[in-house]
Amino acid sequence: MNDTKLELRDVGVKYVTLQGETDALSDLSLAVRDGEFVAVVGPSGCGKSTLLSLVAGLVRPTSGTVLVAGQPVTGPSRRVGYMLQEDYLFKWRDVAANVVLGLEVQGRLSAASRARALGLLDKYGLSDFKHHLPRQLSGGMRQRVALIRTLAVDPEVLLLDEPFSALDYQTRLTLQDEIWGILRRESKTTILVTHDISEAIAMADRVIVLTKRPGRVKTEYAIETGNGAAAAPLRRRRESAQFARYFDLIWKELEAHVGESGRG
Amino acid sequence: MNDTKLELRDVGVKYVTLQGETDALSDLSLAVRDGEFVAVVGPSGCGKSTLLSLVAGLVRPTSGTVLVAGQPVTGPSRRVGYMLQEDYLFKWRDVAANVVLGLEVQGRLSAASRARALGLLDKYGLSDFKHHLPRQLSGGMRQRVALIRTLAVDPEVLLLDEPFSALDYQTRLTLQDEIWGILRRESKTTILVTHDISEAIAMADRVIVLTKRPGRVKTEYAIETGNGAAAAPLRRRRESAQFARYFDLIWKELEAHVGESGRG
Amino acid sequence: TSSCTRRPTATGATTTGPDPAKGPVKVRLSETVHSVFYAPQYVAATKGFFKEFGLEVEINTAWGSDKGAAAVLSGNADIALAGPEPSLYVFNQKGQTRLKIFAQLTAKDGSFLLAKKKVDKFDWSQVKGKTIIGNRPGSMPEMVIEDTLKRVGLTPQKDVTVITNLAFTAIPGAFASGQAEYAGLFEPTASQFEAQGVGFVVASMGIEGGPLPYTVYMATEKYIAENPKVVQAFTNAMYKAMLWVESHSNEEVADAVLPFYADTARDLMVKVIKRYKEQGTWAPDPVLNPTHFDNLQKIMIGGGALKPEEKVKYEDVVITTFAEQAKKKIK
Amino acid sequence: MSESPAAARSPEHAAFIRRVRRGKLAVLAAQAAILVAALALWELAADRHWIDPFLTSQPSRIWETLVRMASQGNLWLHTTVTLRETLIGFAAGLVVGFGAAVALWWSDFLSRVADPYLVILNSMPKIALGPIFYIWLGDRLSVYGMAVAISVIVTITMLYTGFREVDPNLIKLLRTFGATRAQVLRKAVIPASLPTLISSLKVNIGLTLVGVIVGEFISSKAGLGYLIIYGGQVFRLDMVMTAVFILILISAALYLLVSALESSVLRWRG
Amino acid sequence: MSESPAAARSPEHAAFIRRVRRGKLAVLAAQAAILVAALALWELAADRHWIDPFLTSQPSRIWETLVRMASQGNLWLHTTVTLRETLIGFAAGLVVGFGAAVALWWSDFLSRVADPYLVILNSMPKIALGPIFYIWLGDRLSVYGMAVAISVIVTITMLYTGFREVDPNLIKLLRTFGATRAQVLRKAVIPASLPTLISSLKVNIGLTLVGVIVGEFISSKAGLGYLIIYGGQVFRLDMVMTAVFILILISAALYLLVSALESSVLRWRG
Ligand SMILES: Nc1ncnc2c1ncn2[C@@H]1O[C@H](COP(=O)(O)OP(=O)(O)OP(=O)(O)O)[C@@H](O)[C@H]1O
Ligand SMILES: Nc1ncnc2c1ncn2[C@@H]1O[C@H](COP(=O)(O)OP(=O)(O)OP(=O)(O)O)[C@@H](O)[C@H]1O
Ligand SMILES: [Mg+2]
Ligand SMILES: [Mg+2]
Repeated sequence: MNDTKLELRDVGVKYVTLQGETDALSDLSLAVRDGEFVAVVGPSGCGKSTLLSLVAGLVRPTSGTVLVAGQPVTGPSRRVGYMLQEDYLFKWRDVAANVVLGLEVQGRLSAASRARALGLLDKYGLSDFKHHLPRQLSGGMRQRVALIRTLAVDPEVLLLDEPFSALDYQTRLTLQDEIWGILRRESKTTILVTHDISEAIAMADRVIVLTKRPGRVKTEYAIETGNGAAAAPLRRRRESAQFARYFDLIWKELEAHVGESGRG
Repeated sequence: MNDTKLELRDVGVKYVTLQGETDALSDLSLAVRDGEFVAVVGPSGCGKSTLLSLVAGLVRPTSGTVLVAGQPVTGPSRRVGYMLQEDYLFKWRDVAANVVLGLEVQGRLSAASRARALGLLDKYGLSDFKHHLPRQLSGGMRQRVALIRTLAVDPEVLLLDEPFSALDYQTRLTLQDEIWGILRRESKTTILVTHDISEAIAMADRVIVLTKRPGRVKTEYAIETGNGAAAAPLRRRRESAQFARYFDLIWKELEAHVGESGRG
Repeated sequence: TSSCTRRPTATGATTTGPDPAKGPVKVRLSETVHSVFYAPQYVAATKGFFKEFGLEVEINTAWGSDKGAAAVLSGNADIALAGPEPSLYVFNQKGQTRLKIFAQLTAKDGSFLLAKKKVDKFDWSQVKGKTIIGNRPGSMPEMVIEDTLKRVGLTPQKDVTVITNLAFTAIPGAFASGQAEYAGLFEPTASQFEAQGVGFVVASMGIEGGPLPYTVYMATEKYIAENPKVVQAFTNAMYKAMLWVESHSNEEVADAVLPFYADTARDLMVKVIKRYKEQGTWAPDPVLNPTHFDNLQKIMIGGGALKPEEKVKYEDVVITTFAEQAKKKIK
Repeated sequence: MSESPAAARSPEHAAFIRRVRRGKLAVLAAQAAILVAALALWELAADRHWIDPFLTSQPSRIWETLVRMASQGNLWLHTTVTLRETLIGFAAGLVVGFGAAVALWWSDFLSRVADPYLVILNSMPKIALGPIFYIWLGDRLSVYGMAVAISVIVTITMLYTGFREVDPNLIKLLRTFGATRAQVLRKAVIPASLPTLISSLKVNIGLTLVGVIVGEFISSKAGLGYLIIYGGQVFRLDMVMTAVFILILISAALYLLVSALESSVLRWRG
Repeated sequence: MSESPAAARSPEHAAFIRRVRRGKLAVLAAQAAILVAALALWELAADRHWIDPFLTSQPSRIWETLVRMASQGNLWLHTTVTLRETLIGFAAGLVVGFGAAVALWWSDFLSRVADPYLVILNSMPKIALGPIFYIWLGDRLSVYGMAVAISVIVTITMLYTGFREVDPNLIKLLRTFGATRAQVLRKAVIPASLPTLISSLKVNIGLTLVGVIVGEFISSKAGLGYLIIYGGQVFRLDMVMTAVFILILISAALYLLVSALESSVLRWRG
């Protein structure tokens, strides 16, 4: 496949601390096609965030190789955008200044790139809030600003680490729909990490289930929605028969690990 | 109905602060039968927590009456147990000491009452953790300890304010099932406040939808599960056709309020 | 309010108050600094004279003569060893509690003028245009320096710069680190500096300033009225110590004082005692000489610490009965 | 809470606002009463000679002294001297402390090496160094030496702690964009520590003032510390009390100034 | 992180542990080197008279003085005097501060009335009161007066702030069980504020020591402050430095003691 955007080959990550060592991932292999939307689910602590950090170049693999667009990853790269679990907007910058942060850091802030970033704000309904401070926004809006900050540096691959987990139920559903739309329109290759099975089913083209630590790929499901083109998350949820079938399948897959895996 | 355990008659609550006043509830009427499990959903800030505080005697109604077992509520009472949104275990007390906190405060701590409380720990699988400190427990276990602390004073009415919202998705599903079982066995009258529609459908006998602020009852749904006796939450979720129908109905009911009602 | 009444002061034979003859009486004594300058006082302690007269004296150091007097005024000490000037300030400001001086210990200024460089023959005209480190304004050593300068025809701050902004304890350091050509220093610092070549004694302020009631014992009127026997016993003990110092060799005096100066070398101590003794630092007896008292006020007026119209009558701040009695009784 | 301004909008609200106002008035009244009662009692006790006004001074005398010294102009002199020394010492302590904190943040090795030294310097009573500073720094600089010594370790420790407590996710975020260490410092660490910086100012302005006063005790030609020592020397308790009174005013004013700065920054930053 | 002990379990882990150990050794070595170099330089500079040992003292002289004074026994005396005063002052400040903080928490009215007074007292340099305390409290009590004055306001403010920052939900929880105000204080507020209490101890032990030293500067029979002042008066820098050295030891020891208490409490409490 020469349209593989992103590939992990037999990747292993071992964290060492004074107390001991943790095998976070081992022998994980995964390929993501250009423009594909992949969701990764798996038990708590199985190495999902580590997987994203590998692709983002923040963590080096102990063994194996990570390739983005055919190039080995050696550090943070402009090709990859990483959206963390919470928005982490800089509260002393207004929305516009937050959005251009990445450009600033990469020394690419010009009139043109700024206009492009602010254009994204307009495009996704935030133009009225350009000069607001983050605390003046709702959780959903903040998350959208964080996404635009990531998109502003125009990465080819987008990594989302539980982007909705800090939001309440209803906002979450709405935002899933919206962000799904944004990513589709900007045609990004995306990996979404989540704990929420229904979110994975609703958003992704393919759901990858990881084993418990050390994480490797256990099963994967290509999500077939009713019609040919992928349906938007909320629509998928309503097509309840199919949705429930996937839910049930993945649920059983994970059930073994549930019990006392609380994260509180 | 002479098996009405709990009744609110034309209750209004107005909060006054220097900045202004907030009508949290107005003309709300609601009756809950002995042993019934009622879930309350509604948009953010519509007065759900205020409703529980009224019943718990922490807030006085500005107008109307609140009756528990036919008696007007004048302050915190032993009949009513209130479980807050997070567990709020006292971190300097071990599990056993946390569980008898209510008895201690009410001056009812005796060998017998202590034995009863510790018995509840045994019964719900926490006996091995008696001498653990809260931080040594998982989120799900902590929430169960909090429930047992509430049950230890043997209230007739139980108020649960988003008890699962701080837990991750899988733990939440499991715990819903467990706690539902506990409450059914102890046959408590329960009001559950939640943002999660599926949680409400999965657990309650009746779902009450409130309007946006000032909150009053908008609609209610008696949840009919497949078989005669109420089914456990996880089972209900799997009976996807019925579940999805309720979900859809309530979702539409609330949708008007969604949009930017983020709580982040 | 009772302390305001001016009793015709006790004759020393009053029968009131605690009697040291009947058992030890505790006396809280506050000294201005801890200095060999007050040698007889330490002799009285180490040679057991206080005990002999039935006193149990507890010495506390309050760093500064104002603090010693304040301790007595506020009732936190019974007797203060300090310069006489607070009693004058207090009298002039008409405080309700008056301080009375009942004995004198030193009759001369105890400081010495040190020069940074060794000079063969010192003459006060040499300080013209130079800087001297003095003491805080309003303090005795400062007033003596200024008085001396004026007497030799130099105007302070015009012909000579006098630094007066240093805490007492900061003066040696300031001089040693070279901030002035001259400084007024007490013993044992003066001798120590000489020994180490840091500075050289060129003049004795004790000789320059002439006889003065430089350090005296004072107490409140009230305390004196209520504890005449104690005050008498104290004066007796001190007089005995003063006689002892006079009649013993420098080495013997040094040995008697050393327990209070555990960290000072014996030979240095002997040298210091010798120097103080030679210039007649310690009063021959505890009676405060009225002429010397006049000299004091003259210097204070000259130094601006006292306005001419504020001149105090001898009897207003001094009571001599105890000292005279001691002089009669103690041999 | 989305409701706005203050005009009462219902009888309940009007009653509530009345109650709050009455509460505030009661508090103000009690505060004033305490002040007046204390002053009156002091004045009376001194007048009646229950206490010795010579030792305790007296409000009316303090006032007289204040007016006299103010009209002679030397009160102003002493106040400005102390104030100037405080502000210079404050600025110096801040600059040094900030620089050191940045260095510690920058080099983990340095910060680990410095740690026990900082603990010791932090815990020791810097005041004890007064006499030594004087010898080392001389009469002009020793005041500043004292002021900086007393405040700088606190500044370093507070700022460095603040720097380290910056949410590591903000730093991680910058790193995902490939930020350098200097960029992390400039774009995340320093701005995120602004509140810490200001609360360190709040602590420091007070400490600096202490250092200046102690410095003036040891060596000075002018300043409120000088006035206190000199007043004691010539037994003018009125003068001492007047100086203490001015000092209280200055310290409260400086503190409130920094507090106002703090709350305005916090309001802006949320 | 659920993995346990320290024995290396893989080549990577062994390498990591070696690296960490080497890092620790490097830090220790650097710390020791700094200390030794500073002392050696000081000694050498004094020997060669690059600096005047008379003004700066010298490590070997300080050591001699230390040994001599220790053998004469008076070093021990001065140290214990200061230590005893510090501990008594500390305990007194703590008791008074705790009581006041409870009172403020109990009565909202009281706390609102007291607020501006506390701000002023907190910001003013208590040191300036030294001479006045001496007059009011006398030579024995003024040391304690100074020690308490300098530490008590901080204790009150820290504890009261801590009390108020106790999660209101813990209090709400107790109220659902019908708890009284005293129960809320005893069962939630005080235990929840234990960490605050201990961090206030950490600040206070240092402040108390400062107060004691300043008190001894003003009036004393013995103690390290006495030694410093007396040493300055007779210009025995060795003595001053020895006293300062002991003082550093004491303050570091007291601080580490409280820190150890703190970390053990925090470990237990999580
Ligand atoms: N920097 C690190 N040092 C040591 N161990 C780490 C580090 N980061 C992660 N780990 C450990 O590696 C394992 C995998 O962590 P990771 O964060 O990738 O899991 P996750 O699947 O994202 O978990 P979660 O579902 O809780 O977000 C965990 O056991 C974690 O404790
Ligand atoms: N003590 C109070 N003082 C003033 N206003 C209050 C107070 N408590 C609640 N309110 C306001 O009353 C309204 C209802 O609050 P309540 O907490 O009952 O809502 P809720 O439905 O529980 O909200 P959420 O879904 O966010 O938990 C809100 O607008 C809230 O801001
Ligand atoms: Mg993760
Ligand atoms: Mg709520």
